[in-house]
Amino acid sequence: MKKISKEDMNRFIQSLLSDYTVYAPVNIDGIFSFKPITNFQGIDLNYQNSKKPPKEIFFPQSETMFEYEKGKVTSAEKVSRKRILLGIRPCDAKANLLLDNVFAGEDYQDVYYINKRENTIIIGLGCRRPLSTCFCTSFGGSPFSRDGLDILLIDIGNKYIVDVVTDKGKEILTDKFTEASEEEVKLAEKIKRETEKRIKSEVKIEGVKEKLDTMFESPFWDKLSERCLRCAVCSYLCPTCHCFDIADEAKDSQGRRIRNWDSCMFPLFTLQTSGHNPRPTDKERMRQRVMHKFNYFIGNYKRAACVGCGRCILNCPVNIDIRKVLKEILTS
Amino acid sequence: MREKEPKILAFLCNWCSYAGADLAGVSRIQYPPNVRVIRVPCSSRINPLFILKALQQGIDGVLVAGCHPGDCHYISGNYVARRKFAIIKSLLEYIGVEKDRVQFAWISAAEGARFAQVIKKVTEKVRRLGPIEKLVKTRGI
Amino acid sequence: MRNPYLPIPVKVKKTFIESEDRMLKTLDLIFLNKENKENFKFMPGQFCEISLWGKGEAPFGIASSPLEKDYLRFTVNRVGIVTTALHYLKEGDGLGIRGPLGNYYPIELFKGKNIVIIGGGFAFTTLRALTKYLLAYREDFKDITIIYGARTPGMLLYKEELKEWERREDLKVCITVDKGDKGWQGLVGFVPTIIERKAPSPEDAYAVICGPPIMIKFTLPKLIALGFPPERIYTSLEMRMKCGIGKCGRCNIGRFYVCKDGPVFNYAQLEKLPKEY
Amino acid sequence: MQEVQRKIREKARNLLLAGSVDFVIGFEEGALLLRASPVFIHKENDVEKLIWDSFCENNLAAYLTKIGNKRVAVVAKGCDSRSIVALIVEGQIKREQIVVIGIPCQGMIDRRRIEKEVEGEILEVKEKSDEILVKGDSFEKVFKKEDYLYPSCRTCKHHNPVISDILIGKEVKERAQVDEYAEVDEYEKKSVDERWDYFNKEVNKCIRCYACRQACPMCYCEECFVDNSYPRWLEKGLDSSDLAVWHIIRAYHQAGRCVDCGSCERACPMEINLRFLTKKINKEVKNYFNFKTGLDFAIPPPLATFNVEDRQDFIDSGE
Repeated sequence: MKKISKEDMNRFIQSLLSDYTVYAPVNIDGIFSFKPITNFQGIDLNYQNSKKPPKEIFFPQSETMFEYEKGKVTSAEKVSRKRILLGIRPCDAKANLLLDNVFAGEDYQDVYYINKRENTIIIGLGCRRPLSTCFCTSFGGSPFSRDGLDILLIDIGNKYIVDVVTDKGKEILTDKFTEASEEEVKLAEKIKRETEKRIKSEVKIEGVKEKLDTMFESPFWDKLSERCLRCAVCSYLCPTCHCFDIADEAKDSQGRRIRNWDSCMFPLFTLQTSGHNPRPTDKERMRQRVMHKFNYFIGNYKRAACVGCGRCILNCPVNIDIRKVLKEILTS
Repeated sequence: MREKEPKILAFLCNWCSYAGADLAGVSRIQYPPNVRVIRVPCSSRINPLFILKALQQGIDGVLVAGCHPGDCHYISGNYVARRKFAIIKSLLEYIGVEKDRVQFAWISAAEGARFAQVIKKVTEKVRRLGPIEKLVKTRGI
Repeated sequence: MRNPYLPIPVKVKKTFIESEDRMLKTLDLIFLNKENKENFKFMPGQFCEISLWGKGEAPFGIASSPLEKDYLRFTVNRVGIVTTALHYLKEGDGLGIRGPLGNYYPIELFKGKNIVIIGGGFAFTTLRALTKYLLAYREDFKDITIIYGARTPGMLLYKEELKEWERREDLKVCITVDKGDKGWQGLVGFVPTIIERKAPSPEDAYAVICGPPIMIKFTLPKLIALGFPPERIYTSLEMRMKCGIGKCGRCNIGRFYVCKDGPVFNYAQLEKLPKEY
Repeated sequence: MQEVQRKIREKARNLLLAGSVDFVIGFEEGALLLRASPVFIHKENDVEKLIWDSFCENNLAAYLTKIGNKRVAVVAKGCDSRSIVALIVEGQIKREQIVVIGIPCQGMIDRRRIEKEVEGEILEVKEKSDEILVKGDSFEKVFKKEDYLYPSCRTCKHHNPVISDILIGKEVKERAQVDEYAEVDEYEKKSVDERWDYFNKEVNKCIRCYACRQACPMCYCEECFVDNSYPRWLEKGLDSSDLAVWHIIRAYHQAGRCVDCGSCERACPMEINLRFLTKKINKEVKNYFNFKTGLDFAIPPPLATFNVEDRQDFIDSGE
């Protein structure tokens, strides 16, 4: 374990800016999001979590795939500058691993995602203030999980304990990172244990998939979808949702092909040109979202597409709580 | 370098304002060549989205013209349109789009000279504002 | 790493209107460069995303067989933005394709069996590819029966070819229309009725069925009644698609993505899937 | 409040037992503190779920355009009741389908403001008659309700339902003195570029989740202009020009419809100041057409009608 003082950390971040594009939490009118910074002073690490999940660093909400002119592709999007994603929470880092299954799985490789993923070093910041809506531990995570990180920082007051997880992480260390003392490591361990205990929310996931297997035609979905407004807050703020739309924007012979986030909660998502819609009402769309996360995804990748970050609970305009939904599924 | 000429888009109602433009033409009345005309059946055909779409594409000023109140070919089209225009005009000003980017006029079929005058006035006002920056699509499309 | 989102450049070799209502148009496309042509290996049942600059992409089943080396054939129903734009294309116009995508008809299983091909309306496209393919290796299969229906004689696809096939001795072809016209001497009746009447034997046989949902709905029970087991009835699903490679999520049915795990499924598989298609 | 809650339950039970409605739309305890959640009660046994407190912030009229031909009772605050009137006037629902359980509203609490004014997570909330007590690990704080109402509630002049079939609770005194459009007037004084900068900053927060649209009772279009594919008015990305047009037209479409309930703003996850646009629309509708939404069944929507004498000082008429 290494350590670095907060002051040195700031200097370190500043020094990274010459070689890397650094994405870090930025506070805009009280809403945190990961943005490229130009100065370490723009960073605000005193945050709960970002509103929009950092998946957008690898899978932007709106991304040009390529441009074309007169019927020829002129340029395909590619990141050449190395990136650092600083300060992401372990839950979101875990979500990236889930997205890897989809975008960097065995069959088709999503070059845009992979390109950004490969060029990014992820420095996570352990979560010392989990909320009552956090349930990462239910999905095999923890506020200090190292999964999906290159470096994990643990805030122990005036300095960070630095847990280097991968070689990629090791490469960027400077001599400002010194060996942590035994007491400091112990303190970090203590903080870890205590924080983990503060996660009170527990969601039982065992058996949910099997139960869902039997529930496709259940009236449960009618009931669940009644209050849903069919907006896309839950899907857009979810760190694991990954559906998208592809569209062309063009004028005369010049244009580009763009992909934008899309949501299964929108009626248009599955509407066919003929007018037929396989998921015509709120019920089917709500079912699709839950099924995809807690049944289909498990069927394909052995894991639920949820990391327990709690964003959907906190931001749903009508206060639908996925924890409650999962509980009701098991008991219905 | 010569200053870029402003581009004006004019939506003209078929029955009055377009005929007014026609009259200006056959009467050989000169007016600035900055204006491009789209003929619409009635000023009430104008959806505010048309206006915004034009500005998005980099049109520097939009003029909507229809029959004088009481003269509408469809009896009351321009009265209904007038209400829509009042709202969208105030809203655009409110959010900080320059007042003269979007202008409205009543021009009858007999007002060839006035048509030319209005176009002159509109063009001058828009020229003073300079090229549009707000609302324009950032990547030109 | 190959970018699966980049279209391969192609151009229009030939176009022709298929149907009397002029809504169905066939496009024969050729590759602009040799390497793409050589690498493009597909089987009947697969599809492509046809990509039109400025308009977008839409999925279409490949209507030509892999043995027709000179062109890739697609038949397009004019319904939306992309299909309308496709209808306006002329000889020599450039466009792009992505593919081949999806799975294909299980030809290996078909070997040595009787094959019943059932098509309705303009869904005959990949069935044409299949038929051409089976005919090329005719001796590998036993009896081949084609039952194909359209609304009117003028709405039938690939009319010349159908006539050719009707003349063949090694192929049983039943063409039917919902409503005949003056010159029509063939069958009249809906596809399910014709199936009942012709009663193709389920013995050692596979059925492949493509058509509008309503036709499939009524045909399927007839096949089952004749004794075809669900796992020997194959079909090709249609869903809204964008990426074509199992990422964008919209053709998701159960844990499958129609674009990647389909579009070809048999009815035993479909019975296990949510009815969301 | 307890009394109001008790009566809501009682009335809901009676309506369901009598079979006069198919279901009741009201509020239940939220999954989060400082929140209530809309709930659909189909069986009389479930009426105990219904609650009433200062967090019933959603406009339940938003659900009424989805009920088909069902008969529905709905718990309605002043703003909700005005939306109901507007929906009826616009022919979206039928009066006889709806049983309005009207509740004079004291205003709803701005949860976000309270959350921002404490250090750490709120773990306990107690509502008293005019105070809210919140507790966390290391704090305990009392908020005076009156000072922490939603902005829309602070300028509301229709706390009492304008229609109700069943009225529960005592009428509250309306804020006759408050100037509804003071903020708009203030904003108008800024320079044109200042106004643009602010508008631009706000709309650029948008993530196009359309929660604002979905939460609004008056956004009932079968297909929203933003979803049209032919013509495709707007691209689907985050270009700030598209975001601006989306918000301009969304607000414009609210002309004569918006009751300033603030639902859009509360639904917005990015906390965009959406009311600053609709408020302006409301002001102009009042200015130009002397119309206020949802107060009278007899007056047609202002953009569906006209008056020969309408103001036209912004039009060059050659005079």
